[in-house]
Amino acid sequence: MVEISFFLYFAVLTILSSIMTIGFRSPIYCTLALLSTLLHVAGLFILLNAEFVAAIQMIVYAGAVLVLYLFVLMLLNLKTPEDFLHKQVWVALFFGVVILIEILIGLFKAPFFSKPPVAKSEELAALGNTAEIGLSLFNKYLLPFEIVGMILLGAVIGALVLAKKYREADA
Amino acid sequence: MLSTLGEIFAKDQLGFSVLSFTIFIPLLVAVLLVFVNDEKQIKKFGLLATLTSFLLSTLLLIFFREGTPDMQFVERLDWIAPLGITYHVGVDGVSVLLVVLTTFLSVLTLLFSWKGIDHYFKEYVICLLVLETTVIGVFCALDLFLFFLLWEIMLLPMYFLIKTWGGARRNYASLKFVLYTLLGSVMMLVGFVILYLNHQSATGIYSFDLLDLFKVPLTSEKQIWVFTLLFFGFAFKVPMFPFHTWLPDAHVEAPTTGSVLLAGVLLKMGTYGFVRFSLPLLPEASTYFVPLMSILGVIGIIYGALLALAQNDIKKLIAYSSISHLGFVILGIFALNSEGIQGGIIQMINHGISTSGLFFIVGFLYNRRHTRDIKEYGGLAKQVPILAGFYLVISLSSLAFPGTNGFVGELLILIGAMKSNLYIAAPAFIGVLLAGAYLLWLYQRTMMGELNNPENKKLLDLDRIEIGICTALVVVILWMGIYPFPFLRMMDSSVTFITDRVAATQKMAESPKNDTLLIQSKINQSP
Amino acid sequence: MIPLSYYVTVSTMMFVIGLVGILIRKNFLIILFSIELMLNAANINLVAFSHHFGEVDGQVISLFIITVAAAEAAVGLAIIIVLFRRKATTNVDELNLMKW
Amino acid sequence: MIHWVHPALFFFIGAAILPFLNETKRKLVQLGVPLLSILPLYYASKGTHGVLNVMGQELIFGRVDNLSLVFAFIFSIIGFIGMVYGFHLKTVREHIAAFVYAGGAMGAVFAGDLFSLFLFWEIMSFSSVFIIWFGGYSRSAGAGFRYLLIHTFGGVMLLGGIIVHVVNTGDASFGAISPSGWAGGLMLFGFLVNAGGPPLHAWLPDAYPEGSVTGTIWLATFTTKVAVYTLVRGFPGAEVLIYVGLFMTLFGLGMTILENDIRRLLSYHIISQVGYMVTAVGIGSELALNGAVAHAINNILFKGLLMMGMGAVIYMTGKRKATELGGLGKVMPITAALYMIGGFSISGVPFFNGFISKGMIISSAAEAHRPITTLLLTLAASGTFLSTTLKLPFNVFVGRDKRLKVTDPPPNMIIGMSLAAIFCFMLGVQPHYLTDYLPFPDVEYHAFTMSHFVIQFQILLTALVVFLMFVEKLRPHETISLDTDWFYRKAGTFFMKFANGPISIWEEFIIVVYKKAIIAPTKWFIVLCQKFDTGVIDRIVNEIGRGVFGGSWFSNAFEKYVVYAFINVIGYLNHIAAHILKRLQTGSVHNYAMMIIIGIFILVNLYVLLGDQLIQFMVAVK
Amino acid sequence: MESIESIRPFLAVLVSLVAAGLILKFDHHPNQREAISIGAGIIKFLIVISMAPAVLAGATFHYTLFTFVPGLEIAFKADPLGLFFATVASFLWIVTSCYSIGYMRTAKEIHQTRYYSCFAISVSSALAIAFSANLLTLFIFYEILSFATFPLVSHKGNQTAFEGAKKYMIYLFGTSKTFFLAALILTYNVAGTLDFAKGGLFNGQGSPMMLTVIYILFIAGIAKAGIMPFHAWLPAAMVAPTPVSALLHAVAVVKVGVFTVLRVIFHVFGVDLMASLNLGIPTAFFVSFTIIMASIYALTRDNLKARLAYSTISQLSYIILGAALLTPSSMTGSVMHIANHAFSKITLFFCAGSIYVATHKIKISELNGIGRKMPWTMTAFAIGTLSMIGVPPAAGFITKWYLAIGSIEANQLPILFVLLTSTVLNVAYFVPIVYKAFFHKPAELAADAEGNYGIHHDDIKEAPYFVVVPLVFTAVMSLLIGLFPSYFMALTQAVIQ
Repeated sequence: MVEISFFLYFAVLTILSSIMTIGFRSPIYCTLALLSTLLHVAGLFILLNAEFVAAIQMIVYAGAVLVLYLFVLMLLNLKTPEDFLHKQVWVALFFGVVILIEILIGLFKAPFFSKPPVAKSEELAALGNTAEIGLSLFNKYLLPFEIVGMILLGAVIGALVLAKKYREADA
Repeated sequence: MLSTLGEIFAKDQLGFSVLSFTIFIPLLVAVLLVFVNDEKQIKKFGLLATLTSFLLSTLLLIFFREGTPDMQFVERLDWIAPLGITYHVGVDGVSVLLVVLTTFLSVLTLLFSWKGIDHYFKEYVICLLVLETTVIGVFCALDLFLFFLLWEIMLLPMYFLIKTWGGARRNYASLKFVLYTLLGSVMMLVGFVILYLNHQSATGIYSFDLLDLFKVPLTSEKQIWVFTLLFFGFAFKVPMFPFHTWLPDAHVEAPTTGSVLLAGVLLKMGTYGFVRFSLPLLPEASTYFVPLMSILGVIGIIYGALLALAQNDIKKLIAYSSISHLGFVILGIFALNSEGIQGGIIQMINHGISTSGLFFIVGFLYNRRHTRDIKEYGGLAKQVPILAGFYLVISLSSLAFPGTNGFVGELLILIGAMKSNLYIAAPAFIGVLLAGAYLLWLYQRTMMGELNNPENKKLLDLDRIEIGICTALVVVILWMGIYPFPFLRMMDSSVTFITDRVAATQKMAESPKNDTLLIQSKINQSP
Repeated sequence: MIPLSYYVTVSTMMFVIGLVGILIRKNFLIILFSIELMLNAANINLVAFSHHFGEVDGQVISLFIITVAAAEAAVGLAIIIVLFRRKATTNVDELNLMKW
Repeated sequence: MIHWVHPALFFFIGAAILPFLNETKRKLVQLGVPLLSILPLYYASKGTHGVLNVMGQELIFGRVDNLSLVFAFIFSIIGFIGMVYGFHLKTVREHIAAFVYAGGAMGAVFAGDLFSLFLFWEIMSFSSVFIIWFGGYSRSAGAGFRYLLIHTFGGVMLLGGIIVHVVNTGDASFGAISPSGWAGGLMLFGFLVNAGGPPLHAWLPDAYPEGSVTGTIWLATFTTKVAVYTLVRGFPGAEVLIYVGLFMTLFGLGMTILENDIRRLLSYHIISQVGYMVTAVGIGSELALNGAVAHAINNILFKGLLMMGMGAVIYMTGKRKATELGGLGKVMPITAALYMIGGFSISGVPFFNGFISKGMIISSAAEAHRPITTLLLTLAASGTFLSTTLKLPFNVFVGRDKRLKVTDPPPNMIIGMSLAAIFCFMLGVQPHYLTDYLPFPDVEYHAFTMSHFVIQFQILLTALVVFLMFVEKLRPHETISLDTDWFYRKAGTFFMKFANGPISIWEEFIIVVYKKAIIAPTKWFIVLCQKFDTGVIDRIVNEIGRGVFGGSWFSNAFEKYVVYAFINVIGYLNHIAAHILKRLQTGSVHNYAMMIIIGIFILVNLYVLLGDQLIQFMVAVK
Repeated sequence: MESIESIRPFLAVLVSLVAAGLILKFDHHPNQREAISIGAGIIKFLIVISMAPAVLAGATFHYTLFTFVPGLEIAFKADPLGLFFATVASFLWIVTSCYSIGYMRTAKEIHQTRYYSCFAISVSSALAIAFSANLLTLFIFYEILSFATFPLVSHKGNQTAFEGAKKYMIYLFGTSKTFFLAALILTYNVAGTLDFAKGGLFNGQGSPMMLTVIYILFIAGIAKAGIMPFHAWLPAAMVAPTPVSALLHAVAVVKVGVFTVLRVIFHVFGVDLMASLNLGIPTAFFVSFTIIMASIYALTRDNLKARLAYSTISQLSYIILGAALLTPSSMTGSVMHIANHAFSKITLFFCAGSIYVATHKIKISELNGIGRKMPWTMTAFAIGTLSMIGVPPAAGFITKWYLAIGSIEANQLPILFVLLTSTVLNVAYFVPIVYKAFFHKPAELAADAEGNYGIHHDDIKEAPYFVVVPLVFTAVMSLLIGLFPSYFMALTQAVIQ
């Protein structure tokens, strides 16, 4: 019951803060709402015995990425526009709702829906084990791991190149 | 390809493909002429081509084997093999004379064209040569597809002849001519295709070959359908009443050579079609349609003759007389006995000779006076005695005067028709009578009496070439009129073959256990 | 035990919100946020299934996603900065160079 | 000795040589031929001579017996007399015709079969007509033509009868023929026409007066007498002839009393006299036949005499009507005297030949017990006396003197008349010269009986008394005596009208029929055909052509408004779509994203909805 | 019956054809031209007559030229009937040639070469018809004859001549092309042959109805025989120069007509068939009508040649009448009349021509007194007249005699009366000419329609010798035939047997 209460709390707030993320006019607020979302998602991860992921979520997302966003936001010094919503908002909302409903209908029909987890409890207990993740990461997913590393490197370099301020003559 | 060419050379009874040469030499020369521009050269080449063709065709006469209904000088070559279309040519007693007639008249028309054509001379000669090729081809073709193809191609040069060198209403006339013939030939094609498919369903082989088609029987109902379809094709061409109205227009507007070839050979294609295809391929239907065809023939005879009497334009008069004469041919052919058919074929030749002759005469007059109105003439015999003399002989031939070729044909036709059906044939005699009336009346109005019109007093008599043309015609007229037996002997066995085929089905129809009972009962019901 | 479907439902809703967010907002940053939302929705799914099947793979992949998201954020922000430098706006609608 | 030379030959030869001779020789021949022709008659032996085989037929030219001989003799004699009478004439042709005529008569008399009879019969007809034409009067030609027509008619009737007879009996010999049936009937008719029998007798008074003065002698002699001969030969005792003969006798007589033209009067008289003979033939007894022959011979003589007398009058005066004549007795006494001899002869005054022959006929009638016939014949005799012997000479020779400056005719005429008169008288007093040669010489007839004398005188006196009583009444009048010739003249006129009218119309009709009934309708029909051809057939064709072009308009419109419209609409839609798409190409990422999403949405939905079919389709395609 | 293969019949035909060619060649040499004409006539006659002994002995000459169409030949045969006609025609050609010389030269006619050549062709055709061995040959030459005579009829070249010639053509071609040809074809279809044969060529084939139709078609088709109502061409054709009228319309053309009819009756149908079909007597009555009507109409014609023409129409029907009566005598008369009428009528036409040449008079009413100026001509005319009337011993009598006998043999008394009536009518229309010529006073000269005065009566002279001699000769011949008919009679007997 506690578990479900926590779940409800995290789930509801995740959704709400998600809506706020896209709903606030000011980008700052949006950023903060996003932060909220990420944190609550981390809460969900914990409920799912994924402590390591939750930790990473908080550290990387909330700590690093979001700060980066905030920095940029600050840097840019954006004004809050009057019409922050796009013209196609109603179309998008309509399709959003339709798609949501469709997906949900699909989910309800799905075979795994409302079935108990197939995993045993000891396996579940082992899920949060970082060592397990590490083993898996460096054995089974070594190559993706390296690739991700390369991606990060590329992203860093790319960001640098992009963000570098060229002189007028170079541009 | 080379091997098949070799086949052609081997097949012929003469040792070389005389028919193909006859057919294609004019065409080749026509192609060659495209590159020649000197008028004299054109004349020389054209004459050479037609003469060569004519001489080759006389070889046909010389080496023709009498006493057999088989096709002779046969050349056969696969053409579009998957569809069973072949290049298959050959002549028998029915067609050999028509081939020679065509080549003969071509020579004469070319000679006639020596003068009087003032524009596009080269194109004119090319048209003539192409026309010759197609017409000879039509008479030789033993493949239905080839026949149809040449039949259609023939329209082109004729169309241009009328359209380019024709008279005042040439547009109307040429269009009418082409539309009429096309309409008919479309139906004819359908008929051919039915035959073709029937052959396929019976034997599993696609073939347009006439000789193959002979071997495949056709049910009575199909025969009637096919006959009807072919009928339109041929009847429009003949032309039979009431499909004749293109003829006077085309004749009147066509240049002389066009008229000559139109009357001389093109019209024969229709009647030839009846003899070649309708009768042997569709004997039951032919029997079934005899009353209708005979009556149409008789109507054509009388109607054409009456209309000829009414005309003031010489060419139109002769055009209508053609309708009358071809009515005789139809009457003879559909007597379905050997006299009638022989007479019909002879009459085709006769009409080719005599009506062409008349058109030549009109052409001579037209070249001199540039009018064809009868009222403009009169008393010419005093001024142009040679022309008048030839004109007289040709007129006599046309009105079937004994001793000229016309008589032989008409006699045989009437014998055959009377033998076949007395009451239908009887009115044809009125046509015989009227033929005399309109031709002699025409002669009287143009040649006899007082030379009143001062313009006519300047007329020149025939020159050497014109005399040559007329002499050639008159020689043929008299030869065929006095001693027609060799010609008749040539076609005898072919005609017997046809009549036998028809008679065989008639006998079958008489025997009760047959699906032709239906036809028989229909015949009985028909009035 | 909370059924898998609950997580999936949450993830779906979050995904759709992210989707809608992309479509309705003009601000480039918010669009990036929406993408983050969608990535997170995916993460939730992955982790939920990982939990459901008792396998650790889902978590590993979610880690990758987080990493990639970071990289994406970095590049995206770089682009935003460049853009802003050029156009002095983050409004996506003004980036209509693809219009023909 | 030659048994037989046909006397006609002399005449024919004479006729043939006559034109080539000069006048003297010609006259010699003229007189010589008749005389010569008597010779063979003398030497002729009775029997059949001159048989000729032509075309398988036996032609008998010389059947010599009493009957033929006696006629031949008299023909020769009168021929001679006639030649003498006409001696003065310079014309040749008339004599040629006369000779041929006489030869024909001779031939007919000797003809032993019907063919040769017919042959000479026709020769007579065709030669005699020339004599009439030579008369030279204005009416001669027409009269001769009518004469010829009637004779041809009679001739063909005869021919018809002969043919029927020959075919029926197979026998062509000329003997007694039954008068009943077609053969006899036709032949009898043919003979009677020549004899001047009613109703076709009118040729006689029509033609004879128109002949020349000399020619009339021949005319009066031959035709009728040959007819009598043939009747005697062919139809002795034919009952019908009695009635015909009586009618002729009385009718002729009646007409003589009315007639003004002197020769016409005499012509009627011939009819009357021939009537006697015909009656006699009809009675048919031997005596009667003898009488007929005798009377024929006498008649030739006295009628010739009368004709010569009147001919002399006409010849001299140029007038031929009794009203124009009169008192000629003073200036032409010889003529008058000779005429009177003829007159006495004809009326049967005793001692003239008429007395004998008439007596024979009348007594034969009496012997045959035909009282009415006898009576009528007797009456006729008185009538004859009245008209011919009293009335005519009275009016011509006595009567009112017209003071004509004439004299007697030339001597040759006088001689001719005299010869005839001598014969008349001689035969009157010595009848056996005649009777011995009659066909039945054995028959006894005594003319000179008392009763005969008395009766004859009574008759004559009665006639004389009547004449004296009615002499004024019997003065000649300008009369137009109607006779049956009126009928046939009218009939001729009518016939010509008919020929010119209906027949011509018919002929024109035939010619016109070709124009009107064949050519004209044909022309009309031709025009109709022409109209039909150009107006109907060609028009149909042209209308079809026009219809085709109309159809082309239709298809054009279809093309334009339907096919093109369809394509255009698609084009427009395309255009619109393109427009929309263009509008969609905002360049705005949002929009693109939106579209991508919608597209994915649609695709997914499609996949969900149609997924199975699509999979199947793909499989099938493979 | 013996049959001799000989080219002689064909030669006889050929001679005048060759002559026609030669005449054309000697266009500008009148003397040679006419000499050829006469010479050919003589040769022709000799050829014809050379066949006579054999034919009289019962043989026939055959000559097959070639096969025309299968089953039909162009063949010639000299049998008694043909020889009879051939003799008459070829003999009279000689006479007419002589006459033509006189006539054409005196009358100064145009186109004499054409005239002589067409004449030769016509005679050739007539001979060919006489010697035809089958109907086809006969028909061919029948038509050629019609055509060859056309230039002769229209010789004068004026409107009247053309009108006449047109009528001539319309009638002759019209009937022959429709009826005759039809009859010929029907005959062929029924009998399968066209060869003349004694006793007919039908051999029992054909229904009576069909045969009757064929017969009627024949009679209607042979317009040359001048049977009413197909006679109107004959008077119209009298516009021709007189020698043409004489030979062609007294001998060749019209005789060809009756000859053809005789052929039809004797050798196509045969006497027995005719009798069994009962065709003879109706025909006889039919032509009797023609005889009477034509005679009556002749009475009304003032044009001499027209009167002769109608007389011809009437006389031609005699011939057909005789044949139609089908008795031996009548047939004898019929055949004989071909010769009799030919000689007599040609005399009359010659006389008409002679009068025209001498006086340019064509009307009977103008002939008054002409006999005194032209005694030879008019005497010959009188003799011809006598023969026409049938006065013995002239030739015409033989005919009349046999015909009359025949009519009785056939038990047809009405026919006899027709003959007799016709004789009277003959007299009625011929004799006035004679007596006018001899006995009427010449009329006062009056201007004709064109304002020309004719030749004054006193200036009239006898026609030239070339004209007079032939006509006297034919006149004498017509008498001689009457007296010595043995040659013709023998042939006739051979025909009849």
